[in-house]
Formats: sequence, C-alpha cells, structure tokens
Amino acid sequence: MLTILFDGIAYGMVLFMLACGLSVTLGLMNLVNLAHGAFAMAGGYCAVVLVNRLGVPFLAALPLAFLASALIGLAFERTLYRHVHRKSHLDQVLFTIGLVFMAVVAVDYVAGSSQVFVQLPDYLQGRFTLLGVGIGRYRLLIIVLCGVIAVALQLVLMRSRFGSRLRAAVDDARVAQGLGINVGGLFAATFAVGSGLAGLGGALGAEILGLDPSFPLKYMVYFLVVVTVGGTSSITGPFLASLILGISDVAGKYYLPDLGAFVIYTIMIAVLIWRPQGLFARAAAR
Amino acid sequence: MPPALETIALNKRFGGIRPTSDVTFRLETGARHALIGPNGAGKTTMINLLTGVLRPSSGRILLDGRDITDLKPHARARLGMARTFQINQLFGELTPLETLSFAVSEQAGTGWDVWRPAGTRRTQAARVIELIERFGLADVMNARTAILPYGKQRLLEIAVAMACRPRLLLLDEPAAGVPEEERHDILATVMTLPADVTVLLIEHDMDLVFNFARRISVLVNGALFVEGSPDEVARDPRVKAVYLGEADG
Amino acid sequence: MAELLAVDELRAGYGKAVVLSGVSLSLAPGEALAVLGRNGMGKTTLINAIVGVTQRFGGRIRLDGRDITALRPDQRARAGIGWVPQERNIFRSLTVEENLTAVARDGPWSLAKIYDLFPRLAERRQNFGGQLSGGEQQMLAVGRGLIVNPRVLLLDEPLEGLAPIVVDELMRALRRVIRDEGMAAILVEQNARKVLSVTDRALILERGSVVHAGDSAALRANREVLEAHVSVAQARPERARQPAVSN
Amino acid sequence: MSPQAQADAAQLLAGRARWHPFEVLFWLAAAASTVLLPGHHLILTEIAWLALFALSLDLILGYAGIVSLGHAAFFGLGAYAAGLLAKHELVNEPLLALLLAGLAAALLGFVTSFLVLRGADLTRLMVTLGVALLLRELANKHAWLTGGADGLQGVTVEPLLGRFRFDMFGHTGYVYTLAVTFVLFLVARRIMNSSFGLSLQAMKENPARAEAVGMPVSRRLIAVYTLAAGYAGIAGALLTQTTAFTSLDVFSFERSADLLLVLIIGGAGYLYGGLIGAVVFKLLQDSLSTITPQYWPFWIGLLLVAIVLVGRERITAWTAPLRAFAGRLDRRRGAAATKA
Amino acid sequence: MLRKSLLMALATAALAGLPAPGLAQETVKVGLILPMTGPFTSTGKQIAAAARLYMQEHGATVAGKKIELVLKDDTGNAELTKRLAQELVVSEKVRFLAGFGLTPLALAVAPLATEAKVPQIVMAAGTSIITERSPFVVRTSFTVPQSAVVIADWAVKSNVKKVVTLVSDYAPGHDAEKSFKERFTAAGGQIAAELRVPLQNPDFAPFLQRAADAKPDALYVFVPSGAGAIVMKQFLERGLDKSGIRLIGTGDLTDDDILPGFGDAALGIITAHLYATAHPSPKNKAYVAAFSKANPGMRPNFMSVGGYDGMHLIYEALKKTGGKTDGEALVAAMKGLAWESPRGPIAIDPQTRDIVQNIYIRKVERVNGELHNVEFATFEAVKDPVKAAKK
Repeated sequence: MLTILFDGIAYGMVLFMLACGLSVTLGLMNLVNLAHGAFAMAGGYCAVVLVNRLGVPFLAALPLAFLASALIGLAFERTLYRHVHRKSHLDQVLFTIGLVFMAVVAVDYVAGSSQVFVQLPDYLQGRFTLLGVGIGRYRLLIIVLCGVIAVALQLVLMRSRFGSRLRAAVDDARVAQGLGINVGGLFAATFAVGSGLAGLGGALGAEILGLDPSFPLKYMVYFLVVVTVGGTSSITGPFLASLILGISDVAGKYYLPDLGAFVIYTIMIAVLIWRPQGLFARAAAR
Repeated sequence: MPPALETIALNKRFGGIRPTSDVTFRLETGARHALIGPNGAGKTTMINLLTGVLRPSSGRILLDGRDITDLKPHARARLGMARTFQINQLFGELTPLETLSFAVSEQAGTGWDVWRPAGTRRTQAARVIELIERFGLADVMNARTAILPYGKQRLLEIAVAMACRPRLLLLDEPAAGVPEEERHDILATVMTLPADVTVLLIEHDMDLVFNFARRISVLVNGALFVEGSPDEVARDPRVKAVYLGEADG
Repeated sequence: MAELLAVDELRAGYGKAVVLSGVSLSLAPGEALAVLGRNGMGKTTLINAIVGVTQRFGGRIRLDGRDITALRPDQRARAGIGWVPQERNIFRSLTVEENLTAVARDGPWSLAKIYDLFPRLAERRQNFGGQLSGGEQQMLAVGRGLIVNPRVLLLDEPLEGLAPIVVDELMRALRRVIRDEGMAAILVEQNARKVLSVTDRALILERGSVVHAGDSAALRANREVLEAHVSVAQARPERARQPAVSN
Repeated sequence: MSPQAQADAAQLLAGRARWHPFEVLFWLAAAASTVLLPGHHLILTEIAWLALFALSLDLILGYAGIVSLGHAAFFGLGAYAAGLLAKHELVNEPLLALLLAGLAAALLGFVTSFLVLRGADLTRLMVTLGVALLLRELANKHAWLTGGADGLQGVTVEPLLGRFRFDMFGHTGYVYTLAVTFVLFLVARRIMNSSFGLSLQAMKENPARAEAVGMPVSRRLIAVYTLAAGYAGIAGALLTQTTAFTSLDVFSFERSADLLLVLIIGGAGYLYGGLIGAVVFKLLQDSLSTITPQYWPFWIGLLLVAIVLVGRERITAWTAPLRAFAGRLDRRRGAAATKA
Repeated sequence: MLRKSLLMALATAALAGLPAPGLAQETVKVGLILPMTGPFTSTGKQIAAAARLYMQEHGATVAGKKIELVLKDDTGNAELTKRLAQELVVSEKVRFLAGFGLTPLALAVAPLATEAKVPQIVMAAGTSIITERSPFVVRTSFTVPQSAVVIADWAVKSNVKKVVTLVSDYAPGHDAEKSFKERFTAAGGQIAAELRVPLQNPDFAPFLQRAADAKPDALYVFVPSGAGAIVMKQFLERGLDKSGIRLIGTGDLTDDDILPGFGDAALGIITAHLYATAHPSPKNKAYVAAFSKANPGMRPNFMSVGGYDGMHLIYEALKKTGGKTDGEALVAAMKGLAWESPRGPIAIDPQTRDIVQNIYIRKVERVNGELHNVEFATFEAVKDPVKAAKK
C-alpha cells in the first residue's frame, strides 16, 4: 500500500517536473506550448550523451541537462516563440505541433529511433525496505530532488524579487510593464527556466518513462492533463495535480488493472466540468 | 398602462461594495430619458442589471409590467429590450447586410431555420433594407464590418439594436470614441429614433444629453441622486457640486 | 523654464476608436498639471498614451529632451514616467510590500519614505493586494508609482470612489509629494476643486481635444468654464433640439 | 437610398447562396476524377472522407468557433458502428448503415455537447480530447466486441444498393464516398447559408452581442455540435465501409490533430477549407512520404511553423477567390452591382 | 439521383478500361510497407536496412527480372497500411507485398492479398493467426508462441514452479500468454497471476508490484520491443531479482537493438528467441559485419533477419518460377523452401506457410565489452505451436 503510494509520488514528481514549465508559460504568457515535451526530450538526450558517451557522472549531468534545455528554450523563445505570443491559441497549437514534428524527426535523424537509456550509477539502483515500505533508490532520488526543486521554485516565486515581479506580470502584464517591469524579458527568462526544468524532468524521467524520439508526442497529453487539472496560476496547482494524477494512475493500475487507463482521463474530464479553470485556479477572476 | 420599464429597490453587491443601491425608477412609454453621473457612479452595473448580464442581489425589474428579473439576456431581447454597447460589440467578419439580416431573423423567430437561405424572406429583407437606409449604411452595406469607419460602426451598433424592434432601447454612450467629423451623424440618428420606442441614454456628452433627454436622472455612488427635467438638473446646485467634487453624494 | 515633459499633437485610442485627437502639453520640472474633463473625454487615454499602454495613432512624447515615443512602456518607466493607473490595478497576489519592492528603483523614494507617507500601508505590509480596502489600494497605487522614482508622476483619478476621509488623507499626501517634495505630476480628475488646489496649471479636455488651458487658481475661480466643461450644463444654444419623428 | 441601391441590397441578400463558377468547377473536377484518374481512386477515397471529416470540423470550428482536439471520437464511433453493423450482418445495406452510424455519432455529439459548452478554448480542447481518449480505451477494453488493439477483423461490406460491389481497386468506394461527401456538402452549404448558419457566424464573432440580439446561444451550439458529430460519424463509417476494416487508430489523438491541420491549411469558415485542405494535405503527405518515408513529418512540421509565422490569413489567401465567392456573401459581384 | 447514376455509370466504364493484371514485365516491384515514423520506427528501420542490404549483396536482378523495392511508411496505422497496399497493387503493380511491422497491419492487408493474388511476405508481425487469414501470406519472421513455448519448456526444466505472466494487452501478448501458460501448466507448473498491461503504458511499477506480491519463482514477460527495457529496469529497481524471482521471456525483452543501453543490470536475463546478434555462425558474422558497415551505429536485431530472409524468399521463389510473377505460382514455390539464414537453418512450412526455425535459449552477457544475448541451448526446428496443436 505505502509502496504504491511511494511509486505514485515519484511518478507524479516526474510529471510535475515535466509539466510545471508548461503551466507557468501558459499562465504567464497565455502561450499554449505543445512543444514543451521537445525540450524535455532535449534534456533527456543531453543526459544520455553526457553520461553514456562522455562519461560525465550522472548527478553532474543533471544540471547540465537543465542548462542545455534552458539555453535551447531561450534561443527558441527569442527567435521563434516571440512571434506567436500575440496569436490565437489555435495558431499556437499549430505552430508548436509543427515544432514537435520537426523535433521528433530531427532527433530520429541524429540519434536513431531506438529507445535510449541513461546509465545509472550503481548506488542509484535497486531498493531498500524501510518500515515495510519498499523504497527504490532512484525513485527516492527523484522524490527528494523534485521535492527540493518544487520547494525552491515556490520560494523563488514567493520570496524573491524575481518571483514578485513574475507574479505581478501574471496578475496584470499591462500595468506591470507600465511600472517598469520588462515583461518580455521576464517571459524569456521564465520560458528558459521552464524549458530547463522540462529538460531536467526528461533526464530524470528517461529511466521511468523511457526515451525515444516520439517522447514529446507520447507525453503531450499527460502534460496537458496536469496543466488543465492544476490550473495555471501557481506552482502549487500543477504540483498537487501531478501528485494526484501520479498516485491515482499508479494506484488505479494496481487496484483496478482493468480500469487503469480510464482513471486519468475520467479525473480530467470530471475536474474540467466541475471547475473549467482547473482544480487549483484562483477562485476569483479579476 | 404600465410603465415601459420599472425598477423596484434594485440592489447589487460585490463583496463589500454596493455599486447599485436601492434604485427605484420608471420610464413611461416613449420616454426620452438620460442617466448621467460622475465616474464610478454605477451606470455600467445598472445597465448590466437591466439587460440581464448581471443578476441583482435584491429588487425587481419590470418590462411593460412583466417581471423579467430572472430572464436571460436573449429572453429579454425577445420581449423587446435592446441595447447598444459603450464599446462596439459587432460581428467583425460579417457585413452590415448580414449583421442586420441576422438580427432581423432572430427578432422574427426564424433563427432556427436551417433550410431557407438567410435574407430571402421578403418581409425580413425589406426590413433590413429599411434599416440600412435609415442608418445611412447603404454605401458600406457589403463591406466587412471590421473595416468600416468608426462612425459607421457606431451607426450599425444602433441599427442592430433597432433591428430587434425594441420597445425599450438602452443607448450606452452612443457617441463615445467617434471622431468629431462623424459625430453629427450619430446625433441626428439618435434624435430621430421612432417616438414609440422608449429610450434610456447613458452618456457623458452633455450636448447630447441636453439635446436629447426630456428627463434626466443623476446617479451618484450607486443611488439615484436627483431626477428631473433638463432645466431642473442643470440648475441644481447639488448636481454641480457633485461633478466638481464640492459635495459628497 | 526648462521643459521636462512635452507632448506634441498626440493622437491615440483603442482599436479603431480615436479618443485623443491631437493633444499637446508641456510640463516643467516640479510643476503640477491638472487634467480635467467629463468622463469619456480622453483623460485616461492621455495618461495611458504617455505611459505607452494604448494604441498611438500619431504625435510625439519627449521626456527631458529625449524622444521616448518609440520606447516600450517598461523603458519609459525606467526613463522616468511614473504611473498610478485609474483602476489602481494592485497586483492581487503580491503583498503590500511586494507590490512596492517589485517595481522599486533607486532614488529618494524608498520603502521607508513611502511608509512614512502612508502609515496605513506599513501596518498592512504583509497583507495581499486583494485584501485591501479601496482607500488602501489607492495609497498603495500612489506609493507604487512613487517608488519607481520617476521624473514625472501621472495620477489617473486618484480620488475616485473614495470615502471623504480617505480623500482628505490622500490629498494631504499628494500635496506633500507635489508641493513639498517638488515632484512633477499630471493629475487627472473629475473632482476639479480638490485637484486645482494642489496644481499649478490646468487643462480641460473635451472629446479628445484641449478646450481650456491656464492657471489653476484662475480656473478654480472661473465657475462658468468649469460648469460648461466639467459639470452638468445646458447644451450650447446653436444646437437646437430636433423633434422626434414617428416611425 | 436610391431604388437601384435597394435592388442591389435585395439582390445581395438573396445572392448569398448562389453558386459560383469556381464551385461548379471544383465539383466537376471531382466528378471527372472518377473517370480520369482510375489508378488513384484509393487515395482519392481517403481524400474524400477526410474532406467530409474536415468539413464536419469546419462546422464547429469555422462557423461556431469551438476548438476541438477530440473530433476523432465521433469519427471513431461512426467507424466502429458501421463495422459492427456489417460484421454481424445487422444492416446489410451500406447506405442505411451509414445513416445509422451517423445517427449514433450525432447522439454522442449531443450528449457531449453539454461538456463543451463550459470553459474556454483550452478547457474545450482538453475535454474533447479526453472524450476521444476515453472512447479509445473503451474500445480497447471491450475486445470481445471491437477486436481491441488488433482492430475489427472480418468486416464484409455488402454491395451498395445490392448491386455495386466494393472492389479492390476502390472504384465503387470512391464514387460512393465522393457522392456521400457531395450530398452532405450540399446539405451543409444549405444549412450554413440559412438563417441558422448566419446566426452561428454571428455567434462566433461575438457571442455576447448575439445573445443580446435574442439568440439562444447555448442551444444553437448544441445543435451544430450534434450536426458536426453526425457528419464526422458518417466520415468514419465511410472509412470502414471502403476498407472493410477499422482499428483503434480511428480514435487517436493524432487523427484529431491532423484534422485540425487539414482544416487550417485549407482555411476554416467557408466550407471549402476542409475540402481543399484534405486534397492538399493528403497529396503533400503522400508525395513527401514517398520521397522520404522516414523523415516526411519534418516537412509537414516546417510547413505548419511557416504557416503560423507568415500568418494563416496570408497563407490561405490563395483560396481567396473561392472563399470570397463560395458560401459567403459575394463581395465582388456586390461591388459590380452597386456600380452598375 | 440522376447525377448519382451517371457517376455510377462512369465508374463502371472506368473499371472496364483498366489493364488486366498479370502482364509480364521486365521490372518486378516489391512493395515494402513498414512503420518508418511513429512509435514503431525502429522495427521499420531494421527491416528496411536488412532488405536493402540483401539486394546490395545479391544484386538487383534475379531470373532475368530487375527487382525494385518500393518503400512506404504506414506510421503503424492499419488503415493506411491497407490503402498503401491497395495502391501498390493497383497503381504500382507490385508483385509482392512485404513488411508489416505489427499484427493489425498484417491482418488488415490479408484480405487484399487474397483478392489480388499477391504474395504477402510478413517480415515482422508475430501473431500466430496471420498466416491463416490468406493463402498468400508467407512469414519469414517468427510467431510469438514459438519462443513462448520454448521458454516454458526451459522454465520447467530449470525447476521453475510458479510463474506470474505479464503481457501487453494485444493479440501477440495474448498469444504469448496463452502459449506459455498451456505449455507450462501442462508440465505441472503453476501460474500465480496473469497480468495484462495496456499497450500504451508509461509506468510498469504497479503491475510489477502486483507480480512481486504473488511471490513467484519467475516473472514471464512479453511486451513490445522497447517497453522491455523499462520492465527490466523497474524489475531490478523493485529488487524482484533479490527476492529470488527470475525474469524470463521471449527475446523481445532483450532486443539486441537497444540492449547496449541497458547497463549491467541486464546481465543474466534468460530469454528464448530466434536470433541474436551474437549468434555464432560464420554466416551471421558476415551478416552483422555487412549490416553494421551499411548502417553505422545500428546492430541488426531479430526484426532485421525477418527482412533479410524475406528478400531471400522472394529471390528464391522467382528463381523457382523462372521469373514468372503469378501469385499462386510464387506462393507454391515458396512452400517448403529451406535455407541457411544468419539466424541458423530455417524453412517455410509447406502446410502453414509459416516459418520453421531454431529457437535458442540465451543469457545476457558482456562480449568484448558490449552486452549481448549469448545462446547456450537450442531447440531445433520449432514450428508454430498454435497451428501444430490444431492438427
């Protein structure tokens, strides 16, 4: 029972890491970025190359994967995405699906279509039992790492000046800009961080979710589910949504294997009918 | 004969704010009534309550003696209440002809007709053409609304409301944003609205208000402050004081 | 007198609607200008056009000799335009203090000085923007405009919808900012009497154009002009009432 | 207003639904393809049902402004309905089965329309997607009925009208699919030129004002969503009937996403967008995947990115003549009439 | 109505005007339909590469005919496979349909093969029933039960008493589950639980947890190539190996294509399969060398030999018919063909048109620093057990 909970949390954490950037860019820039998974894939492949080919230690490869995806994200934001900020959601959907197609094929071309894995160091393999709960070492790492990052994100957002400027821009971009906040620059920085986090999620999640060129397509729906269920106005919304989805998905498959795949979609539809703005959206609209 | 529009102790609360408080007033059929007031007096809330965009916290609204407090906007429209919007609310991709065809068809109850091509009913077509003519839209009747000059858009805004054959017309700042050279078209149009239509004008442009209205209500802080003839209102020192910030309404 | 802010034939509006049809004004350092007029006459559009958050159709804006017409709103803010928006637009998910620190720039107006100006804000520093009363929100909006440390502060109807006692408190604060500290300011108000008491000059907008410009004190005494353009007045005689025609 | 202008106005009002030479040409070309391109009937069949499917999306996206990423739900339901009816020999006449499949999908559309009424674009996107994925799971789980992941095997479609056998070369299938698409296009054209259709366009442009004019917005949305679902169901049924096979792919997210691309390439909101998009998209996909079987999606992706960056309006401007002349009001003729 | 009957008349006219199929021609086209994009790309790539390699090695001409390969991408979507196959037959006039990465794709085309009388060479899909769906289907890949029964036999011999099965919820998975279960229980083994995993499933953890809860001697796994790695990793992660559970399965689990990325964790996994890159025959050594040279960075896997042998089958059949491309004659020529493949000796069963081949028991080991499936036992000339049992 607790083992299932543990697995569900780890799964949820990976989802959160992968989706939180999407949630922030959607909430902040009103940008539907279906290509978010492509940045996650970039991070994953970056980790594979670093660890497997260049022999970089796994833990050192993680921040590098973050950095690489963040830089790629920044480059795309400044060159391409900035042109679609003001376009309709439909345009954004088309544009980013196009990017996904290109990313999938490009990765296939460069890295081949087979699934790849990051070679984990020995100390992250296997598991131990604590008070009757089976704890996988790697999943523990994920939970700790993602937990720390989630807390750090929340702290940055709530305590730092960057965070308050960001929240100000989300609250009212027009006034924030009129009061001297460079909203465009803020967007770019946030986009980069969001992409970086996705890259980190891709590097961490490769072990659990698998990594191949079709990654961004395969998990696009999951990201969107997290974002729509969690709402886009905070970090905590997607975080809780990820955990709920992770746990219910894992528990659903364990206890009701025949209904496993229904659980996640049913939850999503129910939530969206109940609260179209997402489960944890700020209740009062402006 | 019941009044065209009557509100009884209308209240609206948003949290601790009370943008409409105990408004009771009536418009006789064929009235030319203006609702004015300084910024933040609650005019927009008032019009939203009347048209059904907002539900009142308490109080009733009667249209020709019938209680319409719980009706949705489209049902009120069916009963003969039409409005124009302070900021144009038009159908940018449709032409004035199409826009008016749509409005006339909805008014005539043929909006559910899935078979007969729009605009081919003779009486409806005649009505559309009449509106086009009356509002001076003939030269632009086949152009996309989005590319019309602003003044023409304002005229279309009123024409759409008139297409609904209203018995009560709410005009929300009809001249707002219209360049000076196109203003007189709007003024002339408003002046020549059919006499049997009851008109409530919400406006800041005093030229328009005093030229048009036979009675004026002044709204201050959500409550009716003064009501009277234009002369009475113009001379009322309390009204001037409110506008100049000399008194606290 | 040196020119701090110069607006030249500014035309602006929203979408297709032209609200401001060619307005010019100038402001000297330390000078305060009242912009009067009824609702919908273009006062807010004037402010928004100077801040850069509306559609500009033509005209130029210079600040301290520098042409800022092409700058983004945030660049204009950094160049020295301070803004107290009409709806106050407090950042709801930020605390009072964060509302201030998020936009703060170096200069004489520090957090401490803002709290000194509005002691109520200091008491509520940890409250979120959404939890403030209207008066407190307005104080915060003014404080937020000041802490940007602008060369010119633009205040858009700062007294609107406030209780009388709050109006008095704000007027005291504004007087201190403008008169004692010498902040150059443009004050948009309907509340003509109040605002004319703190400004040097005034202009009145009607339908997007300047219909009167002059000395504040003189305008304050000129009841006729005020009534004609700001308060309720009969139509000018030349536009006769037309009879309603039957359908 | 001069009598001439009045006459113009009347003519313009009545002329909305008139056929333009371009339209006639388009359908003549389609009819000619049944004779002139016998070797390409299979891909043409695919284009024909895809066009119908895209037309169905156009009804809700182009005319009512509902963004959907789950239109495959109705397509798939229609496909399985037709497949099951044929497989278990419940209804042997393909035309009747087609109708029933359409009705089934329309029913599903009616029920789910209430979910779509809530929320804005993104919520709609996800709810529609969720419905399609749920149906897919449902079909997957009920393998005894649907064949699960292996697809519905053993479907034999009886000859059309008892006479025309569905041959391997796809000739019957193509003529059948094209004819059904044409008839349903005629119906859609008629509906969209009616007062009902006009009211949908008005609602898409400005729902608040449409309601203020007296239009019951929600009920109209439900109606058009149901209609579009029925169309999608028929498109799905055509797929099953012409291939004698269907599988879980009919519900897939990719299908809904591709459909959106098809419609956007052709341009939404003038009925021909889906048709032209289907032709362009399929031919492009087919030729690209022949040239580079492994890397063709890259070029499709590039095309999408380019379309958005350049601007959809400008890209689809090449269809402008058709767009201007087709279902919507004919402006050029109007201008000419006014001059005359 | 008039319009419609007119169209019908036109269509009938078009039908009559078509050239009759079966005319002799200099070029023989082989339609190769594979998933070249989408989630099953790796299957398509392997087979396409092997088919091209075969033609490169053996020349493009056989029995006086020039062989031309027409490659089409069906993205793993069955309705597209069917349309492409139809087009290849109708427009391109191909004489062979080949490829078919997944069972539904092969099944979708089978009726067409019958109708068009074109041999359908199945180079990948592994469900038993496929060859029964058309007399024109000939298979050069494998059937899932071939490996499943062999690993069941091996398990019985190796003192495994209690097994949990974990398979993907689609036809090959069901095949794998059924064949294993029948053979294993017949020999006295016990199936503790049968788990079916959705085909698209991101996380195997809950299923593995259920498996662990049942405390079996071994976990038998069949999942599509690719997902196997995740199963294996999560198997180890939960420490199922340490609680004495062995991981066994068919060779899909330790697909040679992706095995190098598994890491040491894969060491010691036992599977039964038809081919391993490390198969120790001279023929295979040459094959692997040529394949790797033509496709840098790729290792030929069991899918590739399906493509390679499929081409061989086509060449041999044409030789036997003397270049005649009549479908029935070609299929007849294919029946009973036997040859030495890189995987070892194989043959086409004349009764079932299915492949007869050796199945090897292999263990993952490091060879020259790389992970490989190393064969250590051979079950010779295994026929498809499902069809064999029917007789």
